[in-house]
Amino acid sequence: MEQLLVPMICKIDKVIQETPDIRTYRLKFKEEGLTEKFKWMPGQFVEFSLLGSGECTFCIASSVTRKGYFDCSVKRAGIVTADIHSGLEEGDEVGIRGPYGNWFPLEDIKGKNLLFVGGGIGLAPLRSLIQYCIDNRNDYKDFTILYGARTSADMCYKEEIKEWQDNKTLKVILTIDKPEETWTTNVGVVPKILEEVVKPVIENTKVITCGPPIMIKYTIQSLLKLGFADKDIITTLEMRMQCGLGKCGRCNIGSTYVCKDGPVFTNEQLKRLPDEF
Amino acid sequence: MEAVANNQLVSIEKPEIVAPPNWEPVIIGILCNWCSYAGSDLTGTSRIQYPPNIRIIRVPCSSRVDPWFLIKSLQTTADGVLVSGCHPGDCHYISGNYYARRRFLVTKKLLNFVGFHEDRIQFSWVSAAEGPKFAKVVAKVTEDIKKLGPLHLYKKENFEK
Amino acid sequence: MNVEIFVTDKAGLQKFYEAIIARNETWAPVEKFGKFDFKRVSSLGECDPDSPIATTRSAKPLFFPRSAKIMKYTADSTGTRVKETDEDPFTAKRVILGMKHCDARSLQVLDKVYNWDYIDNDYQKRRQNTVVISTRCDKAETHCFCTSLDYDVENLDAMDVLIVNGTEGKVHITARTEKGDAFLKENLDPASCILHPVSDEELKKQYQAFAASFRLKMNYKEINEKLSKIFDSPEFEDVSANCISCNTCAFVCPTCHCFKISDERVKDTGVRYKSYDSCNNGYFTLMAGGHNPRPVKYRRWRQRALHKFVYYKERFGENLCVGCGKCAVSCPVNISIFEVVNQVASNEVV
Amino acid sequence: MDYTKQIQEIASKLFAEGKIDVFVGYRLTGFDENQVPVLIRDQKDVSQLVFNDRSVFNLVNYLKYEHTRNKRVGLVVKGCDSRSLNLLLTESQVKRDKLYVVGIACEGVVDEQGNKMQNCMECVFPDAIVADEMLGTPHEVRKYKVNADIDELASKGLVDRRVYFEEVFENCIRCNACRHSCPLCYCAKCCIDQETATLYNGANTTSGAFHALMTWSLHLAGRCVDCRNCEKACPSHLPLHLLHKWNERVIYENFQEHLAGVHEGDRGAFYKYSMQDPDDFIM
Repeated sequence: MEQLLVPMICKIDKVIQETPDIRTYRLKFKEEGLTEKFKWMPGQFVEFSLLGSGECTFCIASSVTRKGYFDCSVKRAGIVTADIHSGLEEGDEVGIRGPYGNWFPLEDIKGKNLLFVGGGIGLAPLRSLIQYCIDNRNDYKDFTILYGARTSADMCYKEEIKEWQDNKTLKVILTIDKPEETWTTNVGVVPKILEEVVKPVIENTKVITCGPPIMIKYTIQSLLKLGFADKDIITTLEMRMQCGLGKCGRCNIGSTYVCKDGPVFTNEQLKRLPDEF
Repeated sequence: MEAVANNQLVSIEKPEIVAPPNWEPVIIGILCNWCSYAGSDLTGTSRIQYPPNIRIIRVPCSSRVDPWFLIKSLQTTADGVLVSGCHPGDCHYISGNYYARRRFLVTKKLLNFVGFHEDRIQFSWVSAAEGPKFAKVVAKVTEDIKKLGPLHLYKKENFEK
Repeated sequence: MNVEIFVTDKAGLQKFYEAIIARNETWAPVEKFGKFDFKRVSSLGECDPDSPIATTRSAKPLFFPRSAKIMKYTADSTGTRVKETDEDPFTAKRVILGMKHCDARSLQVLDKVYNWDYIDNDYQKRRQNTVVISTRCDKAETHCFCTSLDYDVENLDAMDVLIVNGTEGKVHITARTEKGDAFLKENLDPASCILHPVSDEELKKQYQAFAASFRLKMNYKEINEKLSKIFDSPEFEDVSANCISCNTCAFVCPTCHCFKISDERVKDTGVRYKSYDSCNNGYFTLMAGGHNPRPVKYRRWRQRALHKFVYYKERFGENLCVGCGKCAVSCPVNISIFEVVNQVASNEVV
Repeated sequence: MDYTKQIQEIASKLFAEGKIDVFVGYRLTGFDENQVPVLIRDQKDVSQLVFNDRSVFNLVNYLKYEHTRNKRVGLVVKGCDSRSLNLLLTESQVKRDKLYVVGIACEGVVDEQGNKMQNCMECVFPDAIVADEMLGTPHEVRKYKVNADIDELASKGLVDRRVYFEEVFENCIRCNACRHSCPLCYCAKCCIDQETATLYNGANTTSGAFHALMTWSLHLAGRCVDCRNCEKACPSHLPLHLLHKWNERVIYENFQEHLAGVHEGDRGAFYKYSMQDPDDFIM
C-alpha cells in the first residue's frame, strides 16, 4: 500500500490565472517515459500533493487527446489549496498519484446529442470530456454547452470558451447570476436558463452536469421536470478523499466507494445511495 | 554534563546519545518586538560579540509565546530555546509579560518533569537599552546548552537526510 | 488437511512457547499500565500468552501500524526527490502468541478490503510472514458476542495454530493451516506430546462449554436486514446521545481500517505518514470550502454502525464486526455496540 | 452514597413543571454494576436514573454537544464536576439560567474494580460548588494534598523520568479520547488538529503524541479539575493525571494557592497574574 501512495513528480509547465480564486496548473512529468504511460479517461481524478502541505483531490481538466501534458484547475478553498495558490509557480515541482476513479460512459454517449451543464469550477471535469468529444467530433451529434458563473469575472477557461464559441459545430450558452453592465447575454441561475433559454431536445440526449452541490440538485430537478430520464443525467460527485484506492473509508456513501465506483454517477445510481453527500 | 572520552558530549537526558564531533547547539531565540529585539539590535550596532548559535524570531510581545512554540522548536531542530521580553512593568501592552511569566514557569517545570533539563528552556528580561546584557544572556544560554549536550527528541531521526 | 492433535500439559506448553520465543521474532501480550497489549518479547517471563484477559487494543497494529511512513522526500533548489523509507519492521518473519479467536478472525475480514481492486502489498507481506498462534478462550467476557456473528468460531481457520485447554490440565495443539503445520513440525518437540490422530471429542466439549458461557446472543441475519432498512430512523439520534465521539472504539477495533495521510516537514525534508483515523471524528469528511456530508454526531455514529453491519456486508459479504467487545470495554461511558445495535434494530420504522 | 430516589424525584418534578428539556444523569448498563450516562427527554424515562458511587463520568462534558445545546438542561454534578461547570460558566460556554444543577456532596466514587478512585482520596472540594439543590451532608473544608504519584516520580532522576515518559508517549495512540472526554476541551477545532503543515503533527508517532499531550496539558494547566475523565477514556491506560497533577501542584505552590474553578467567576491560572509571581527563574 505504501508504494501505491507514493506520488510521481511533475513539473509545472504553465500557470493560468483563470479567475481571482481559480488557477489552472499545466503539468508535465519530470521523469521521461511516464508521460506515455499516464493514460486517463475524461472524468477521472488525480491526487495532487504539495509536498509538506498535503494532498488534494482534483479532476483532470484536459483530455488525453491533447498530448504531452495535463491540466488541474485549483480553486482556493481550504488549507492545501491556499498553499498551492500562494506557493506554486512555473517550474515548481509537485507530486501526482493517479489516475483514479471511473470515467464518463463514453460508449453510452456515442451517437447521442450532448448537453453539458456546468457551474463555476464544475466546468473542469466537463472540459476534459468536451475536449475529448471535440477531438472525436464525428462520433457525436448536437453539442450544447451551458455554463454559468456568479459573475463574468468568475468564469474559468475564458480563452477556451471563446474558441468554443467560434467553433460552428458547438452551441455555447453562458449565463451569470446577477446583471452586469458589460454583460449582454443571459442572466440568471443555471436551472432557470436551462428551462427558459436552452429548451433541450429530450430524445436521444445525454446531459452531463457538474457544479456546486446546490446547483447540481436544482439542475437535476429541472432536468427531470423537462422530461429527462434518470439514466440520461450524468453527474460527478464530490467527496473528501485521501487514498483514492478504496481503502481509507473517507468517501463511503453507503457501501459505495466514491473513489472507486465514482466519481461519475448517473442520476439513477445516485437515487439508490443514502442521502449523505 | 561531564565530557566522556575524546571530549565528546553526551545528552544529559539520554546518556546513550553522543554528540558528533564539533557539534554546535541550535538555539531558537524568541524575542519581544519592543524591548529584547531592540536590545539585540543594540548589541549588534554596538559591535558586541555573542555566539552565533542563536536563531532569532521576533514576536509582538512575550505573552504571544504559546508554550506550543517552545515544544515545537525542541521537537524539530532546536537544542534549546530562549524567550526574552520586557522587564516587569515595562510591557508595551501594559501587562503582557506578567501573563507570560506564569506560563513560562509552568512550561519549564512541566518539561523538566517529563525529562528535559531545566536549562533547555530559558527566559530573560532584556530592555532596549541592555545591549551588553543580551550578549551575556546569549553567551550563558549557549554555554549551558553546550554542557547539556544534544537534545534527542523523538522526532529528529525521521528527518535525517 | 489431515488434522493432527498434539496433547501436552501446562509445562509442555510453556516449553513450546520458550522454544518459539528462542527461535523466532515473537510478539505476545505484555502488561503495561495495567492492561495487555501485543509487544515484541525476548523471553517468556515478559509476557503472558495464556492471559484470560484479552488485549485492550487488537493485533491490528501489527498488520496495519498506527502510523506507517509512506515516503520521505527532500525538496530544495535542486529539485524534488522522493526517497524510499526504511525497511518496514513489520514485514519480517514473526510469530504472534496468545491472540484470541476474534482477533484472528478480524484478519480474514480485513483481507477483503485490502485485496479488492488495488492490492495492499505491505499488508499482504505482513500477513504471509506471520504465524498466528491463537488460544481459544475458556469463558466469554462481559462484552463478548463472537458466537453470534457470521462465522463458525469452532472451526475457524483464521489462525495457523490453535491451542485449546482440555480437562485435567491437558493442552491440545492443532495446526489449522499449511503454514501452521510446517511451523509445528519445526518448533514442537514431538517427544513432549502424545499424538491423537483420530478423535477431537474433547475439543468439542470444551467448545460447547465456552459457547454456553455467552451472555450476549443475537441473530445477525435479522440485525443485518433490519438495519439495512432504517437509515432514516430517528432512533439513531437517541442512541448516539450519550456518545462523546472520543474515537476510542475505532482505534481499539480490530476491523476498523480508516486512515488519514499527513505530511510533516522540517526545512527541506519531510515525511508522509499514513495513520489511523476514525469516522467519529467531526472533520473526517469535512471538505475544503466547508461542506460536510456528516456534520452532526448522530450521522457519524450511524455511519459507523451501518458500516459495521450493513455496508461492508453488502460490499464484501461479511460483517465488519467480529464480536470481540473491545470497543465496549474501552468506552469511557460504557456504551456497548451490541446493545445499541439491537436497540436500534428493535425500533423498526414502517 | 445512593441518591437514586432523590434524583428521580427531582427530575420528574422538573419535567412536570416544564422547567427542563433534557436531564443528564446516569443509568445502569443493565448487565453489570457500571453506569452509562443518559440524556432523558421524557418524564416517563425518569425511572432509569440512578446515582451511587459508580457514577464516575463527569457529565459536564455533555454540555458540549448538540443534544443539549440551546436547551434547558438538568444536570447532576459531583464536587469535581461542579468545578468544571464553574469554569465553563466563567468562560461563557454555558448559560447559568438554562441549567438546573443538582449538586452532590460527594463521598468519593469507585473505579471498575470497586476501589475508591485516587482523585477522590485527595479531593479538596467534594461538595458541589454550583448547585440549585444539594443532596447529602456537606463536608468540612479539606486541605490540599500533593498527589502521591507525583511525589514519587519527582524524586526520581531526570534520566529515569525521561525513560518513564518516553514509555508513556510511545504507548499513546493519539485517538484524542482524552480531549473529547474532557469537559473543558470545548474548542470547535483543537489547535493540535489544525492542518497547517508546519505546526501540524497529525501522524500517530511518538513525537506527535509528545507534542499533543504536552500542548493539551498546558492548555488545561490551571483549569484541570482532576475529574479523571481523560484517564478513564484512554484506551492505553496512560497515567495522564501525572501531567495535570504536576501542573496543579506547580500552580498551587507558586501562584497564591490557585485551584481551578473553586470560586465563582474565578478564571484559569493563566488568565490572571500577580506582582508576587516568582521571577527568580528569569535572567
